[in-house]
Amino acid sequence: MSEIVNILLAVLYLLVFPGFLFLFFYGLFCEYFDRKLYARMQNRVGPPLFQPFADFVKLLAKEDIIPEKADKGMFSIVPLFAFAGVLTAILYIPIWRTDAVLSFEGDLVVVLFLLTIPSFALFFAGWHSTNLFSQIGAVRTVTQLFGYEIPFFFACLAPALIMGTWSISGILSQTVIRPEVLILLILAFIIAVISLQAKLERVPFDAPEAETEIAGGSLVEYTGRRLAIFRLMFNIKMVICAALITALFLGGPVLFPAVPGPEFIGYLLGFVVFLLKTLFVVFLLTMMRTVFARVRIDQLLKFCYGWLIPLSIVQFLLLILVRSMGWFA
Amino acid sequence: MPKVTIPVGPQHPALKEPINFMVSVDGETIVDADMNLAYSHRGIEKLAESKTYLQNIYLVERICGICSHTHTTCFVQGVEELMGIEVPERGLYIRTLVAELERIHSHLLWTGVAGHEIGFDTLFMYTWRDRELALDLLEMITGNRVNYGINTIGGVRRNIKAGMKDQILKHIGKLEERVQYYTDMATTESTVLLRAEGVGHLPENEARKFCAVGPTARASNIPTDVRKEDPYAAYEELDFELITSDSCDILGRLIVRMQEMVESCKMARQLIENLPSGPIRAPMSREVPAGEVVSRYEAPRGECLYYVKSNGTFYPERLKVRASTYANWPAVVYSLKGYYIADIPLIIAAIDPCMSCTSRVAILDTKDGNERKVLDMDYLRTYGIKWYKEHGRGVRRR
Amino acid sequence: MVRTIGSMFPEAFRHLWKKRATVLYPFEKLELTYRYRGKLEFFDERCKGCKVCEEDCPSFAMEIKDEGKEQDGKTKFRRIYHTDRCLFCGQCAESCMSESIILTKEFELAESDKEKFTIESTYSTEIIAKEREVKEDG
Amino acid sequence: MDLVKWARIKSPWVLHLNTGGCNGCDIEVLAALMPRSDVERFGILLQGSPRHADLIVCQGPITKQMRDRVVRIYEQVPEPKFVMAIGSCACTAGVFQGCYNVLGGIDKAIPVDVYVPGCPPNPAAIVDGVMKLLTKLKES
Repeated sequence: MSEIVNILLAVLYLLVFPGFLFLFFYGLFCEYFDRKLYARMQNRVGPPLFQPFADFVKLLAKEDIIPEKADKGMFSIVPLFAFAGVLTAILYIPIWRTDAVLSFEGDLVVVLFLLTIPSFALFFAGWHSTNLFSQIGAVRTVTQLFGYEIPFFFACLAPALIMGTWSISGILSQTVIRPEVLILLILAFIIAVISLQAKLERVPFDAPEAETEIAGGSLVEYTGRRLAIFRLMFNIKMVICAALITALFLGGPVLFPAVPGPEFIGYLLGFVVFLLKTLFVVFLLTMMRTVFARVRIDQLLKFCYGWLIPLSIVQFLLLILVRSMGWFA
Repeated sequence: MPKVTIPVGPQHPALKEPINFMVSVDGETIVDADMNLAYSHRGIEKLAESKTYLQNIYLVERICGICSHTHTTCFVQGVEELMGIEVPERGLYIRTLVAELERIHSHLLWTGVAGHEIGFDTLFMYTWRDRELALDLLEMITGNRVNYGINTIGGVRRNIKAGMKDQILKHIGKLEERVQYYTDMATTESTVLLRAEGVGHLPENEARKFCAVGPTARASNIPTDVRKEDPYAAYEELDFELITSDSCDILGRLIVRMQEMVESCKMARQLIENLPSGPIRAPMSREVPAGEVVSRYEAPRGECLYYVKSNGTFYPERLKVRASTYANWPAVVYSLKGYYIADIPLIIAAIDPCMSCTSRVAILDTKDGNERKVLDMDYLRTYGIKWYKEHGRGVRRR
Repeated sequence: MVRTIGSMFPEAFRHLWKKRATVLYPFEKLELTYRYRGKLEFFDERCKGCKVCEEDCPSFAMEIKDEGKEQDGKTKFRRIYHTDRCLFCGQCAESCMSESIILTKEFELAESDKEKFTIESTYSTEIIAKEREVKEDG
Repeated sequence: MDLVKWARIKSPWVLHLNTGGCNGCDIEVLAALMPRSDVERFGILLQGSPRHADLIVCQGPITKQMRDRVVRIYEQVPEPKFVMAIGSCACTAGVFQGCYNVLGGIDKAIPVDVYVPGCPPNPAAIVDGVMKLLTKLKES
């Protein structure tokens, strides 16, 4: 009996909450939030609330074209591959309480790994489209990957270092005990947000899909439902990355100071706090998109290796110093 | 990556108009560039021969939508010289005012487009929003936002009413403030500087060799400006400075354009404050005495040149247009080499290209795309003559 | 040279609370200046049949056809106006000797049926030749 | 009204295509995307690739050299697709009627759904054209 309940619960987690259905709507909402803020900062009105949903439905209903020269198998399987990758990652991130649906020691590495899948999917998508622009985009995607991934990993592993655990839920429960540690992680937070912008391939780090240079990069040949899945994947990736950063650096669904009350209200409150914190991260990402110009791919690499990586090493050294002095035992 | 050739255009998000660049790249670096013009070759010069001078004002206005006042003024000036008409002072002032407002709107447009090419959409949105101020003024004075249709042979068609002056001064003040803000912003923002500084380098001697004109030449430290060298309209009575920059790159072109906008605002203010009274146009006949004339005009993009030949009828015998962008193309191809793929749109945009002005040659693609045949000026001319013989002029000759 | 990062930040942030610059056009009225050149309107009763408008039109938007004499000595005319060819330059209104053409401010001319662009009218008038004159202001 | 139709009306993505005209209509189409009339409130986004577009916005008369390209771009756009002709040139070749290298309006090469006359049409007129196209779509 309890096994069946467990299986049903797992299906529920995977498909409804916090899995597919929640991510679908929250991802679309985040796109709306991003676009609306972007428009407001440009003194415009911006899209209506249902806009991302309308885009998604419309794309599903459009004609599906596979270019004659493209590798048909790869071309069609890659979007699903990327989509499945990001969807799995949510299960390890705490959303309404300090522990996630699934967790084990080292799930942080698994999540970080799952979040790199879309970049590779994008590379394959671009490469197998056999369009010149998409191939340039594909090569740039991978080039950029080597730039931002190292500082992003470093920044995300910094909390793990200071908390002494490699599980996201573990880090979060440690944070609840000692919230003052987060002050030490401000530098890592900034690095994580900047490299996240590069990971999501948005301005100023959108060289792989630069609209005015290579006409949209890897996705130039994609139409219809495959494009819809890719776009949804980007939105969900943004949500999950924001959630990860929230969990690692902002205390996830925990409200400081904690409000006493029944468990149910605590969960609900935690969920609301989680939403607000992720929206704050999305707001930071939108702000960056608004006020910067695109940098070239070589300048991006220079920036990552010249600034972000040294800074994240400085952060590491600081944390090691703090730990060895025994201030946080 | 091996050496590949990237086609940029004719439909490309960076280019709002049809043109095709075949850029050979080695990895991300450009080694060579080739250019196919004339996707928008229409045959205007030939068509002009079958339209009256009055109709031709509206035809040449539509050579280019951004610098439409340039083309009409340049044409009309030439015809006026042929006819020996003295344009009333007030007409010249209004003509100059519209020209300077056009320069402001064109440069703001360029700033926005350059921002768009480097992914800085916010700058794009802000500059185009503020450009609406200039367009509002133009709509108020002339009745249309683009293709103003204010010039006519012998003067201008619309007067400036007393009530308009305040609003013009008000909007000019606002524009000045905004231009100052963009200058400060664009010349200090690191992400812009990263993309603009040292990119598209065009040294002075090369710019002279390629006969660059306008802001492109002035950013390479060549002090050339028709408004100073050969003053037309009301420029002789205006006090303004010739802006040059010695940085020879895209940043220099940006700064030159920004400073020019400030100068234009200054000029517009002078024009409004010293607007003489009197008629705005001189009476004119429809017949133009035989003769030929060359007319020069400083467009927002550089020197524009018209040659008009008349044989004493209602119709011009020959009309030749050398638009400013045409003079700048060789400089673009030169300054593309050695930079990155990412710089292509910006370097092309830096001369403020206007493809519709430049189409002189048509390149015929065969169906399989392997063979190219260049149709040059002579071919097009004979082709045009043959075409008109077959199809008729389309205009009733009187 | 001074270098800053994100120098547009304050401006962009301020705009979050600023009033939008957008005119919600189909739902809000658009302000047009009084000189705005829109669709042409004809006062056929004033027309003197000189056909200057047809001659001066740069884009063949106006066709005026002579359809023979009527009993009372007036000439019958058929005027065909092609909105889709018109440049809205206003040269016809300027050239017109009898002020039978004016430019309205109507600009919402989009149609999906091309035939709706052709506006025809027939009228009869006496032909009176008149000298061309230069008009001051439009 | 079914969901798909609703979505189509609410999210027309635009491909900007100059087929050989002057710049006037181009900049007015872009001006329609700008803060003053901001067509993103109707869900309109400017797309770079023909593969992503629903609505081709053409400006200018069709020149001889551009015709094959226009047809090719039209074929690249996935179904359902719509074409808007912006400006008098795109409707009938306008002032360029009789140029030896001009074939005529856009409808000489590809089918057109909505014509927006004007030289150039005001951004508001372009918005009006889009609204008329969407209304037509709604009623079909």
